[in-house]
Amino acid sequence: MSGFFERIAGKLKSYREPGYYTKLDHKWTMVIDLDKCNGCEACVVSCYAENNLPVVGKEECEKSRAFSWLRIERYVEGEYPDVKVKFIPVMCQHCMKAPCETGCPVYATYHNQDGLNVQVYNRCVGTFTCATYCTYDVRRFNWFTYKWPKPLEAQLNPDVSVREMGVMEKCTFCIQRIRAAKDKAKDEGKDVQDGDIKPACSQSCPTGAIYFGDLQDPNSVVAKLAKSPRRYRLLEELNADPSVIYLKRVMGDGNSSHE
Amino acid sequence: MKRRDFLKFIGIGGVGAGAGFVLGKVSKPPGAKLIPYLIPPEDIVPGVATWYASACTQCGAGCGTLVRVMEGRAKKIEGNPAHPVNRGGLCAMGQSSVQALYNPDRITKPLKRKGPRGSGDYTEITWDEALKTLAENLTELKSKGNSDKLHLLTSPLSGTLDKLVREFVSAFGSTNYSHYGLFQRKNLAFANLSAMGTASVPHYDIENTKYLLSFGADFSSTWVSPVNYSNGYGKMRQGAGERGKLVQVEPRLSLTGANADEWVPAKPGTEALLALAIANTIVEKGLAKDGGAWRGVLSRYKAKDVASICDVSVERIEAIAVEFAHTRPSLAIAGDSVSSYENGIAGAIAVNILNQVAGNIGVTVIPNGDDLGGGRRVDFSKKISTLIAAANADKVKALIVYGANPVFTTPKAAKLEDALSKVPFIASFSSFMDETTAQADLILPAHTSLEDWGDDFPDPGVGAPVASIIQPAVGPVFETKSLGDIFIELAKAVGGNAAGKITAPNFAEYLKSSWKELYSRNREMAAGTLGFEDFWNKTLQNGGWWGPPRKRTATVSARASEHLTGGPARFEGEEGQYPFYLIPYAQTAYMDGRGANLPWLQELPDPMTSVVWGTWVEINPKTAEKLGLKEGDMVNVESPFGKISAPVYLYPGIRPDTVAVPIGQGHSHYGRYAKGRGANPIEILPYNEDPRSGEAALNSTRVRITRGGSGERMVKMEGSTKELGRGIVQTVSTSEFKRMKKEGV
Amino acid sequence: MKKLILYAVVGGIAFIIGYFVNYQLFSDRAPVQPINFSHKIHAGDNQIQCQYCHIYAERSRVSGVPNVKRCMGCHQIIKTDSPEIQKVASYWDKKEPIPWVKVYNLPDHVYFPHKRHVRAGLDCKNCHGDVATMARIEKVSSLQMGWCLSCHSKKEVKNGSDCWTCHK
Amino acid sequence: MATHHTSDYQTGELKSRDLSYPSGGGISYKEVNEDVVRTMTQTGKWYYLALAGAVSGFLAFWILPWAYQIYKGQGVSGLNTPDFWGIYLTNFVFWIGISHSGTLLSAILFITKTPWRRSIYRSAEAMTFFSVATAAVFIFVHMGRPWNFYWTMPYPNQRQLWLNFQSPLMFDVFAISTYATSSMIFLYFGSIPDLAAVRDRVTGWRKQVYSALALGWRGTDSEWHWLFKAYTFFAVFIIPLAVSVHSIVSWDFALSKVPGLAKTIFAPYFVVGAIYSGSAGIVTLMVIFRKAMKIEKYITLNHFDKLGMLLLVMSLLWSYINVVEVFTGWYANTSAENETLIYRMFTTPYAYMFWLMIFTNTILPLLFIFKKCRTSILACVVVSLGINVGMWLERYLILTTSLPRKFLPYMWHDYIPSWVEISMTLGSFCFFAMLFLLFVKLWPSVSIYEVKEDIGIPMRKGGGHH
Amino acid sequence: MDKAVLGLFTYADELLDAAKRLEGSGYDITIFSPIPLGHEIEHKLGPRKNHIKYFTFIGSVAGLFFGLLLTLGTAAMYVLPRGGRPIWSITPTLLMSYETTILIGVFFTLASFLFFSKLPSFSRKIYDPVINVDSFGLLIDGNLRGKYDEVERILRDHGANEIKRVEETEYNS
Repeated sequence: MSGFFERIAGKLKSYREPGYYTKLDHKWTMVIDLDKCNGCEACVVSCYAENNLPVVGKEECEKSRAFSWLRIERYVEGEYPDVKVKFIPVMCQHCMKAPCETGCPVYATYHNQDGLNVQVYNRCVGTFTCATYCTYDVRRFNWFTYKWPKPLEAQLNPDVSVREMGVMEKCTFCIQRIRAAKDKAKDEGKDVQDGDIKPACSQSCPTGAIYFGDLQDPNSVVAKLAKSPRRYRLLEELNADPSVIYLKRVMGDGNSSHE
Repeated sequence: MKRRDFLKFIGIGGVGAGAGFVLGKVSKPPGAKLIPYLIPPEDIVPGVATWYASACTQCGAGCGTLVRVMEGRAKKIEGNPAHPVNRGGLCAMGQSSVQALYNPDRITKPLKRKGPRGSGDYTEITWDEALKTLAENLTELKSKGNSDKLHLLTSPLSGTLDKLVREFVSAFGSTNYSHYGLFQRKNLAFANLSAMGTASVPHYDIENTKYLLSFGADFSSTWVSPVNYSNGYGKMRQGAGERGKLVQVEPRLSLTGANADEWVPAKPGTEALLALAIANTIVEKGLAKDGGAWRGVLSRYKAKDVASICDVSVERIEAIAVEFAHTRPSLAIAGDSVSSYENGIAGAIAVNILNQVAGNIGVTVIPNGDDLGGGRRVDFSKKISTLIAAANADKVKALIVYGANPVFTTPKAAKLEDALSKVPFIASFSSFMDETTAQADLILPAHTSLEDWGDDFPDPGVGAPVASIIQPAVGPVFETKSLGDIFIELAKAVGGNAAGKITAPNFAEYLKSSWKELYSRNREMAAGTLGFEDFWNKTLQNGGWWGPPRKRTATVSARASEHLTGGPARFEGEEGQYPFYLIPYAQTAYMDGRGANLPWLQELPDPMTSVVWGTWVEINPKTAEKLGLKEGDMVNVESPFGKISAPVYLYPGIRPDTVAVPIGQGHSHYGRYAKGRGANPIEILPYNEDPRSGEAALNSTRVRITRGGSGERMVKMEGSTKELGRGIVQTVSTSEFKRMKKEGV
Repeated sequence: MKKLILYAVVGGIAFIIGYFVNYQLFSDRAPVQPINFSHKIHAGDNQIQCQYCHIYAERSRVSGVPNVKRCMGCHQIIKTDSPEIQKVASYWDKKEPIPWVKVYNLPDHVYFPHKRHVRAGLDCKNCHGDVATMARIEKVSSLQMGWCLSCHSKKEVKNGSDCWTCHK
Repeated sequence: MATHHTSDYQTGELKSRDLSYPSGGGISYKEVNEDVVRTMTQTGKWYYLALAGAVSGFLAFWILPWAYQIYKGQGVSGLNTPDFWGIYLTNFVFWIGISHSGTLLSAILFITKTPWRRSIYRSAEAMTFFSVATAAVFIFVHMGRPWNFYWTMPYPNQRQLWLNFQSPLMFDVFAISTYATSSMIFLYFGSIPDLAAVRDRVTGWRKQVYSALALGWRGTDSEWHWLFKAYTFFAVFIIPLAVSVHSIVSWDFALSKVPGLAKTIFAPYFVVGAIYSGSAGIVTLMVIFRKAMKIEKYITLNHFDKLGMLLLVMSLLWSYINVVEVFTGWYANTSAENETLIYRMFTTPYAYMFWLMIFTNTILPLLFIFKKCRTSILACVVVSLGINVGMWLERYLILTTSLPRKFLPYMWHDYIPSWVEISMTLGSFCFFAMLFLLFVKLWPSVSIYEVKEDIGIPMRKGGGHH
Repeated sequence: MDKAVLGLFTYADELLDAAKRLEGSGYDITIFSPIPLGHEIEHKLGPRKNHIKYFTFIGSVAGLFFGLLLTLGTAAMYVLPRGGRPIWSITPTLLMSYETTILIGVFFTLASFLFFSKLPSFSRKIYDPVINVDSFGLLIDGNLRGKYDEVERILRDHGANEIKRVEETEYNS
């Protein structure tokens, strides 16, 4: 009987645990080496293909309603001829302290035991709060019911649902691939190994700038890269604790040939 | 309550409930159907993805792909991690080939022209009829002894398909089979042929380069083999060894230039001189590995003489030269902006000389040998001008087009369309209604590469023999036919020599037997296999066969220097009237325009400008200020040969005396996504074909910019390009990075 | 006036009731199939294992309906004179698949892998009922989220209440 | 039946009291009853025209575009990726703000026993309730899937899934529904004696309706006693509730991290702004109301004088907080705050709106320093309308200059409202007008018994206990 | 059946005097007025109790606990962590309970008001519509047999301008 109460007490105590999970099953993390990224946008198309992102057309693009879950931001410094251009791929950062999650009134977005910031499309009522609270502007909204002219719809990935009108969506770290990898690992009776999972963007990246893995696994590539002195996280000062780690771009100290 | 009232209530309630019941019934979604297979395909488990190894044919790079197929439908195309060309990566264009497969604007059936040529008025016919019509035309040609008046114009095909077409054409009795593409890099091939003896682009080992001096090579987006080079670039930057440096010489900052450590905005047309001046400086300073032979030739290109022509300071030229020579191994590459000048060959040769002087040939420049004999052949005598002249002289009685779209990619000044109108019969095998196909009398739509068999021998390769196999991942979506099958059936129908030579029942068999031949010739292939069938199965599984890297070297022959010119490249148009150099460039997504019909690519923001769904004119903000132009203003870009209009994009990464326009939009046909969108800068180019290589110069005119013109608004995805000190893309300096590395943190 | 309103109210309420009665209770639990296939005969009397026909259940998300060839595999010999079998044969002759009506129809946003459930040792009966007694297949479980969850929590499935375990 | 009695209010005690009514004519108890019932029973042509206009405006400008939006998707609005809220939430906050004065002022003035409350509070409370209703509809309008709105309500369900009570929107749902319920109860229970009075004067179906609504009120001392006690509690509850509601509405924005929205001062800013705009709303409404209903003798210049003072005070308070908001943003001197401020204050078209807002909300109300202005109907209309426009702009600026300028400049994108949104904004005014027009016809819109209280208790000997 | 007596007054002070007089004589009286006479009545007839406050208090406390139970209980029913915060976070819980405190408090106040004032009541009761206009009424009810004259006299003495013997007056006729 006392065991029962202890269990209850333990459970109640866990409800006061910040973030609830004392230990995540995995902590999926993406490491993006900005020194490797050359901004070619292969990842963007890959994301479109994998996640059934609709093409919205020029007018909608003009209203900033393009669907790319992953975008390459480009910043330009200086004037001709000393122009410095910098690229950064930005997708959902899967913040551990995500502002969007607290905003949603209906739990359509929450944090799961894999350390993922999860969006449940069919629960979403479309209050936009998550997107407004998102400090990275990575959430995309289904403004209309998007149609794929026949036979383009044959390409749609059956592992990812085609979202309904009025629903918010965002990068999932290709959760369907995580699920498939876990499924396969379970069949083989082992844990998911490092490198088993590659989100579409990481898979297609020509320069190999995007790494993906479990930060909790000390031997994983991402865990090692996460210790790099070049590491930083986007807008870290906002304390959203993002799961995407960027490695700083190395940039010349001016023109060395002038030295 | 009265009895009558009660009854009334009962009645009303009953009717109401009944109506509700009916509505409930009607409003229910119809029961979904569960359609089983009639006969289950062996390798398909519904709900489980199957992966087919294949190769990408969107551009000539020949990346290996894996096609994800579920329930008989291609879902996604990914790079084949085992393939030596792309090692798992795949560019935006390659991944979009699935949208080419399922494109709603594909030609679904053979078509026969009904209205006048170019009207787009076609009637659908059956394949039998189509093949019969084509065969009749060809037979007639043959019977009249006009076999040689059959012209075949295709995209640069390689491997077995090329062999088959060649066989067919020669058996038919024609010599006029030519490859054509806007970015065929014939100048580069010609330069390499005269310098090193192989008419192809060598393998550039970017991965192991520590100092990469790129003359306008946008290898991150479209140049030659972007995925392979990008892979090498990634490893060069953050690989096992020291971080390599990238210096980009080009008048307009390309995507690759944006990633470079240094940008040298040399004046358009002077890059060859700059390369030679660098080489000369290396030789003069005694840093050359092999300088003796070149001292004489190079002495004409002294840094101090060249500096003002190039608009690059002497100090900078010398600094680059010193660093280039000192950093080992280094590499210089000549990209599109250099080889697209009127003296493009000179530029490419100059870069070859620079590599030779720095001792890079055989180290980072590894000449290709066509080990497997399937590579793309570059025939410098086959020019588009030859075709035009022949057509004008009534020497083209039938023209068959596949893959190439010369109407779109040839300057209006060449008057190709007029010439085509003199060709009595044009057939197209394209699956898309592009501008050239729209001129055809008969259209026999061929499969896309995801539905077809084939093989590919990547050019430039990776310094190792590579042969990729293309296998049908899905069944045909429409009533299209394999291109190989069309030729085989045509050979049978035409009869004669062709029928005798081409005996395979279909292209799949033809391909297999061709590989069998290759297998029997090649010892390496045979190693570790149990006969051909085993090899074949493994090849299908792996997506091809590739051998170990081969070390090759060459020496730049001194004779190559005869192609060098003393001054900068010539631009049409007088400077006073036409103050700006025009740089039309291959955009990441559309390349030469072939990507414009794919919605993903249209909606893909341009990496440098973030513009989508349209054309723009890149102008330096200072220039724009002078002209009184704001971003988004419509301007006319006017050359002596014509005028296009497009909105202005203020681009700090371009010389103030230069404007740039991306190639790829401005289609008059080519499906709903491409048609009537943007402008095509090729239209206003002069037709400057190099008589040696047959490549038309793209960067060869000056233009003037005037406000006005009509066209669609520019839509860009970026809000602001200024980071505003928010530390979004953080950087470390090179020296800081070196310290980090040294400390081993 | 008063009466009219009353009539309208009564009619309206009855309408709503009628609608819900149809929508909720007459939810087509046992739709008529193009062929009067009896699980009772196949799974009951003849004791054919489920996965003999539903071959993908252990391998894939879907269990798979037997293809027409498989039907014909047996029925080229067995009971060829039955009119229902002749219907099957006619589909086979026309080279057309049989348009079965879905009884267990999950919405697109649900990810339900048969594989995981079968491999976890769950009997088909748990969700599909005792098909061996059904002459016409009948839906026995609601397939509502609460139904899934109750089973997941009863069996203490790891992460069984995580939304993305079942949603996609 | 009793004969008709007219109390002589011009004599004795009563005359010395500072009544809110013109001392010239003198009003009898009976006259009050008749005047109020007249507003409900005698309906002119203009009323029907106005109602028809409001109803058709509501249908045409709100319902039709909304139906179109539900059918086509939220995309028909001008919302875009950084600015997901735009005009819809502007309107939501605006109407919630308008709602803030009625009940809150009524409650405060009731507790402080301020006499000039009595003739205006009923319609002010109605204004509260109707603007809360209008605001609530905007919640559904801005939702992507309004047909699933019930998922935001706490109810046991088979999914076992409840609500995220951490969400500021959930606070909103609770606060607004509590507020709407409480202010409705406040309004209704304050009206029961008057409903009874109306009941006694009407016939036919109205009689039945008002009999039901009056709950059988007879005016016994025990009824009065308990009503007064309960009413006091309602009033006490309403005050903190109203403050919490607008604080919570401000937290919808302030609990984000968005520069320009994440401001600690937002809660008092919104509360002050709400009372400010609400009071201005009352002034505007009262001007029309007294004129249209011909009840100038109950709503006098004295009322406008008092309301003018209130507006002046709120204007100064609002301006102070506005300055503080800008100042703290400037003082923070982060790139994000600076860009938002520059965008709001110096970039077209927002600069025009910003400085117009400053003019109407800070400078224009200074006119109310002068009693002449406070007691001039024209000045009242101009200033109060100006304040309402300014307050709408304030909410609009808060959203449309903050959300399009978030942290990543690449995603900056301006917001341009579409015709659907503009139409629905107009429609919301029609909806409000429709509700209010129906209200004045169906409800005693001036409190009969409290006006009588104001007139005074008739005493033979005088010297009533006060 | 007994009849009640309803006296109608013009002036409130006369009514109150009459009420005091009659109450002192042990009659059951009910005062009708068109306006609240709370102060005057209490001044004249002594203070009255306010039971509502207890109900309001109970309601508020119940609302507080309802709010706590709702927020904490439902959060524990389906554990979905969000924003790195605990499942049971204090601040939103308090906010929610603040609102429910008021809501349930208002409901309890409302219920207690209806309970004490015996509203709604739609049965026929003694009433005169003029009361809601400008007359004050004093109803003397209970066992009046044989005392009518005395009551009427007292009323008249205090200035009642009309006196009615009534069984019941329909207010909803």
